[in-house]
Amino acid sequence: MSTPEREPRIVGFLCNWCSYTGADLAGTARIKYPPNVRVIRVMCSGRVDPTFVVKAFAAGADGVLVAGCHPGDCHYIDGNHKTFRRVPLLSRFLEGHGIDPRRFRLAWVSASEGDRFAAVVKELTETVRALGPCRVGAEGGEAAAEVTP
Amino acid sequence: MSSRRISIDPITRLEGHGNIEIFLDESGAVQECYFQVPELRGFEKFLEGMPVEEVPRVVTRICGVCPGAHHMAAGKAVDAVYSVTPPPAARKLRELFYCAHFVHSHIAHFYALAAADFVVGPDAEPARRNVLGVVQEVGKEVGLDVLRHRGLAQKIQATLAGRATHPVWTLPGGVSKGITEAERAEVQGMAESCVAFAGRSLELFDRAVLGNKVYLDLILSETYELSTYHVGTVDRQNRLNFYDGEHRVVGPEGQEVLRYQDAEYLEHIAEHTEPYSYLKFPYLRRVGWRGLTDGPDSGLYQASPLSRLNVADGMATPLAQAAYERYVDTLGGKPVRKLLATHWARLIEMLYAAERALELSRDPEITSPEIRVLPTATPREGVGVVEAPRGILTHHYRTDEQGLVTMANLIVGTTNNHGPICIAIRNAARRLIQPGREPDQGLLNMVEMAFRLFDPCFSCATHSLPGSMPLTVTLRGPDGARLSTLSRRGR
Amino acid sequence: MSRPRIASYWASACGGCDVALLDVHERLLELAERVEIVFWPIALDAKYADVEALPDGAIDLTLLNGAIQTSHHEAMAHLLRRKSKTLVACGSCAHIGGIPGLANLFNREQIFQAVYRDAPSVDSDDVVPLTRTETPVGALELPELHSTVRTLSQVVEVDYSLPGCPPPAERVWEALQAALDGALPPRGAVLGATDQTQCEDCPREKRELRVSSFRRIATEQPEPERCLLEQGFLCLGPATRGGCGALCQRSGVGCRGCFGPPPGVLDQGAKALGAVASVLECDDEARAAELVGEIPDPVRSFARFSIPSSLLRRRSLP
Amino acid sequence: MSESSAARVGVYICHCGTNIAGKVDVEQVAERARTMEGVALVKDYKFMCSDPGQDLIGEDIAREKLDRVVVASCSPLMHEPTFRAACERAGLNGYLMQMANIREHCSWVTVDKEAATDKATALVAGAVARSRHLRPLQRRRVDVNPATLVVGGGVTGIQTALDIADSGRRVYLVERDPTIGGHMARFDKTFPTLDCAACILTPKMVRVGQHENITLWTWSEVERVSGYVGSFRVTVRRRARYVDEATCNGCGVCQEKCPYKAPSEFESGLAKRKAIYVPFPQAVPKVPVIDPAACVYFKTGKCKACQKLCPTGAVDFEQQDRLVEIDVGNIVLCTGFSSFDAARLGAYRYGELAEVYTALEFERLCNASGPTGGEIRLKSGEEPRAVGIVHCVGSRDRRFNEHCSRVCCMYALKFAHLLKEKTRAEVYNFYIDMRCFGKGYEQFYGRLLDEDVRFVRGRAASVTDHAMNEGERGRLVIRVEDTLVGQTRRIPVDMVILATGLEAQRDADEVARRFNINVGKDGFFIEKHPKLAPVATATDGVFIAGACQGPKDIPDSVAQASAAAAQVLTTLARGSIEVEAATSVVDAERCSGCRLCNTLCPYSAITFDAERGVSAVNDALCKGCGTCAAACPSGAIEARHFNDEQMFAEIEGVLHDVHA
Repeated sequence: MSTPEREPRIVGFLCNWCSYTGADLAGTARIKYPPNVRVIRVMCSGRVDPTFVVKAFAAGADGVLVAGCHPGDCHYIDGNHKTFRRVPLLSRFLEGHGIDPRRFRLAWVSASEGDRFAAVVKELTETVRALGPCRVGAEGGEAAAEVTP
Repeated sequence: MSSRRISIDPITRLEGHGNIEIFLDESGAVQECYFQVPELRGFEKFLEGMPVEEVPRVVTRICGVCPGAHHMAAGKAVDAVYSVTPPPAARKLRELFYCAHFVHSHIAHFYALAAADFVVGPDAEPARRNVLGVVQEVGKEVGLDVLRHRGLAQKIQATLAGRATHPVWTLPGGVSKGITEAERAEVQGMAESCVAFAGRSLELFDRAVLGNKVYLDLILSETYELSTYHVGTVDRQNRLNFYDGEHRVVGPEGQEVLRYQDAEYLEHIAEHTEPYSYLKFPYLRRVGWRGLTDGPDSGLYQASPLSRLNVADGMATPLAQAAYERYVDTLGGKPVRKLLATHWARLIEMLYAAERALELSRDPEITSPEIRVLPTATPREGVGVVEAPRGILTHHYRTDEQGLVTMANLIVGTTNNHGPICIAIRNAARRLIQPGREPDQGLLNMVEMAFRLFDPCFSCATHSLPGSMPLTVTLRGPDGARLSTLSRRGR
Repeated sequence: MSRPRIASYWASACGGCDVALLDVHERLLELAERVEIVFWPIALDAKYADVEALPDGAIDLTLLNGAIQTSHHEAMAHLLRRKSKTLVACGSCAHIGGIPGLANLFNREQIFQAVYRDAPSVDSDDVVPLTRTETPVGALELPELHSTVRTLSQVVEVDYSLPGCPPPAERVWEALQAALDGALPPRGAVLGATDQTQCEDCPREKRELRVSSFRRIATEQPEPERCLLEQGFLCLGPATRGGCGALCQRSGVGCRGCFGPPPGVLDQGAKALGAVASVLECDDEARAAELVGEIPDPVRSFARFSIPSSLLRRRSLP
Repeated sequence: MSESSAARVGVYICHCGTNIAGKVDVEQVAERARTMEGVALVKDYKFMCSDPGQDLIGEDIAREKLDRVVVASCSPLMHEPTFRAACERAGLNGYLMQMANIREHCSWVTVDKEAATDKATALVAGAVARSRHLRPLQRRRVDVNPATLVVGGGVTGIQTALDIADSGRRVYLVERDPTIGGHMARFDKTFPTLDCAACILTPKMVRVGQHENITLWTWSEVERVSGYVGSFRVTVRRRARYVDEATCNGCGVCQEKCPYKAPSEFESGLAKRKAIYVPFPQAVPKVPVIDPAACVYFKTGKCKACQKLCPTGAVDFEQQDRLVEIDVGNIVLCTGFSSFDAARLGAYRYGELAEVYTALEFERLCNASGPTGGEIRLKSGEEPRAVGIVHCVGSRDRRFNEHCSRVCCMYALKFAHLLKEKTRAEVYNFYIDMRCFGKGYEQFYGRLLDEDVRFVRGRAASVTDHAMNEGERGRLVIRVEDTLVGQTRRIPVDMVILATGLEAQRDADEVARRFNINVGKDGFFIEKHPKLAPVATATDGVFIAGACQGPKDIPDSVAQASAAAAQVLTTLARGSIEVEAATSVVDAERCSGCRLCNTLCPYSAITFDAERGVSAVNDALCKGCGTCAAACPSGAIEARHFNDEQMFAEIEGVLHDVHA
């Protein structure tokens, strides 16, 4: 399923109030950015269970972006504090599974930062493209056939 | 040239977690004999990067039959890594826990495995040659008595450590929990019962084995004889100890050749690898690797109950000492070379373990709340060595200054005996399989007995396999083609 | 009428599960009278061929423990599946991968390097095992080791799981009774465990679950009565199925999750780390990163027993 | 999952005219969608949000027995309510409708057409997969706190506050200056009617000060905002004024007696005010404030003249900032604009040449209550013979602001008129285009032409005092390219007035973030919809009015003020509003009472039931952020409408690779 030449696929978990709105603003402002990110809306970045990120990689994502309100601006007071507590540990967890931590990015994007959202996506896409396709699970060991259920 | 081919069950190997390959020449005489262990799990590797305090609770999974042994060796190694000495109460609790482990481990081996050969008989039909067969033979009461005491010994462990199988109890500088006076009293009661039971077991051995000319001859026959070095652990008075002490090596003639402390094992023990087995061959570095041969010039050594009794000058408890003296006399002095005597030695160890457990359970200090000294030193490197039921057990770890493992090395009970097992099997095969004689089940069982008397636990040995080891014996013709394959259960 | 036929077998395991079966102690004889044990290599002398000879579905209940690490294990799993009416994945290894699953963080070559080359006790001959070795008298073969360990259900269809490392003897006994009395729950159920987590059975006092910093039991001693996680000692109890009665917590140390994830949790490790990090008492982004940095070895701390059954299944190697 | 197996999904792909179809091959997306699991039918349509578009969905739900609907169009923040309503009209629960945002997140931001089509397909796949796991939910209504916060006390804030307060509801009006009135209070006359700004504004200011339903907090700023439409909690910093508002009677003695002076902000620095001061006579509240920077007591610890002489003992040097918390249901931002800093534009030499003025300075210069009492005189005291008014200073200029400030042309005409009225000066307007779009504005322009004001078409290049001939000596010269005659001219004048443009407030970004709304690149707040929702924002319950949304003249600002007030009053009239039904719930069967979630909830909506040993979520308090569900280690908490199953399905969906 993963061929080297295929376009990197990035899953973006965006909080409804800041980052999703910011991404909308990038649209209304017609700011162009790479098409590689597929946005999934959550009400708060605090909803992003590390399982979602792991699931995304397991399902074939080459990169994952979690974006939320700037600390202090959370629509739910401090939901994003839970996010920034989880993310660094999750990064190390992923690294322990052989997933380059540069593939996983946390960004604060406010509702007014459409251009910032575009910039983040551009940057992450380039990073992920440079790292190449992310091989996990079955693809991770050399004995791929062994682990396909 | 032509040689008879016996039909082969192509998948029988599936059942065999260890196999013996016997090659015959044209005449039908044994030409060569190999013993293979076909699995490996690689604890040495996957302990790397782990916080060293977690290791004692992980290495128990090397073997679910003797988790206690690995837990103790690892616990001692981790103490050493943090250069910390557990307080007396913790040290005594650990040894008490460990003696209980010896009691149930030796019960399991003697009754579930050895007794099948001696009580039921080496050439009885396989269907009966098992623990249930033994029960039929000795009666259900004895059977229940056996199972009950195996249970009691485990209950002692559970009372001390919280759990018997896969304990999580040892921590750097001590143990995670102590015991109350009530628990101590309960443990004492159970230990008393175990002492009595061990006595009964020796009586059974007297009646069923020593009292039986056939079996006694079998024990004394040259078929099961081996002349190697022996390694075991002794206390300051050179009496047997399981939990700690100095490690003493005696030569084929019984003379002491060297002693070493835990941390010095690398100076004396080396391991050789053969491409046909996942299991390594330890040998005495000083003497060197001479291949699979015994005698004073070969570095191969045994580490078994037999070895321990050859290495020790005596037992630290009265009843065991008495049994020990009788054992030495009966077998014509030390060193004992009659391999089948290992079963007897094992029962004497069981008695010692029970007595020692009782001794410790009476010590009021074991209820002290002072069960741990918190480490303060920077973690570095440590070796922990104990006597496992199947031989001396060495755990060696190195860590970074955060206490994360950078290197782990394990030389476990059965592995020590790998070389001697191969030789014993080969010798037995050569003696028993003669030209023109059809190898049958009983005969192959006799071959297997040579291997089984070591109570090989390839779960430990390969760090990959369960304690029991179904065995496959394959006979091969001169062209290497398989003539026949006969499978045997393990312990 | 004939007695129900049962079997027990291990794959890549330590034997602890079989020992757990022995640990029913005296009741073992009772069992031996009530059922026909057709296959139990640890204690009885029945051969593979005997199992082969049985008609499909002839075994009423098979307890298979151990993870799947070699082609032998795999073939055995398929055989016993075929021969068994009911197949139970017994113990952590068969259920979620267990300790053998830690091998999924490495591969065969790395393991060989450590065992046969880097181990300080090996001599300088630089020999590693080969799947085929020519000797003067003939060739010897060894099975190949798989680089990726799998759970039983990743290889064959499993009817029930019986978690734990090992499963407590009592739970094994209860499962056997249920099977013999035809009182098993619907297929797919987890036997010998609760639907709640360890905390349900943990006697330790919980006040307010907040973690101000992480502590290592290597150099510190927890208060005996209080929730370990609250004290900053890692405990997977909250993310682990109950059933053992919180044995490790009672023994004074944190749970490491051998009973596997509670129902509905897809990835025990990810869930556990998310939970633990969430309650960090820290509202400064940089500080939070420092604090979680205090947890050594996240993968083996949060997914010690469950790597093969996790979403990622193994470490991907470059 | 039963939901998923049962699902019959209808997929509707919107062209949005060419907004989507111009970049995304909608037919191909439709084609691909047909192959997706559970999809019963796929349609594409020009405008799904149009009535026929919505009817399309309704009819299919009935005819095709659809139980899930996916609309691939614009952002859900725009039309989710629209399509939910459409479904509900057809008897399908609105929460069984899922949108795929293929406009804002796809067609508008992607260059390559094929890539955009693939991305749109993936987004639709995600939406379809998710939709199959959606479950119906019932919306809840929550009471709206009847109080409203109005931020900014310019004419817009004043109008908003009065409109709402007059309806009998409580208003908190927060203004950062010492008085309300804003820019308008500093104007002289207002175009095109030429009625005096003060005369029409001050009565309103006074009403605000006296209104029983208005709590007026000047010299104050909003520090933080939390919560939700209907129940915001706002923390206001009431800066230390050093004068107690309750006891001060506004007699002004302190101001008289204060020995120290500083430039007056109100007079644009053309005059001085005291260290303790009321910005202008009609200020509301008429309570002075002490400027610590100018007050000698704060520097040396001596003086205290004001305190000694205050008849009511209102002066309090010990006063500290106070943080006050208020609960409101709605918020209206009327934070206005700031005028362009002419010094940034070197060519006009503002700040160097004494006779170069900004518009606000000139407003004061010709204001009867201003520093010159309304006399338009040069610094020398003479009457100017010629005055140049330079248009578009800082507006329609790529270097500064691209936008047209909309009011400059008109106030420039006003200035020209006042100059003609009060002096004999020649008046030149240097303009690019005259923009007189409002009611009566063009007429006003015509009137000025009759008053023979000179209009020079061209952007003034520079202002200099470098004379090149006698006629220029001692005067200012404006260089300009007269685009009508097509030549560069030098026009000597005595006074230059810079028609400075309107800019967003310097801290607009920060304010927007605090109130969780959007700002554009130019710094002006962004409305929910430029035409259909001009005073609403992306955040329910937060409205914007006046120049904070973009440059406006007074009539437009006031109109928006009333519009915003009306929006607030509609929710207040109803007393409650529908809020998200997507809250979290604990499955007591699976909760083991680890209590991990208890400390996590920002609204303390989770409590521990010690008897049953389980935690429970209080539906009324839960705002549906889902943090607890993410953290629950036993998987016992479900975040409704964002539950694990739905999330996992969407993750797999969006990773759908058309080329795999």
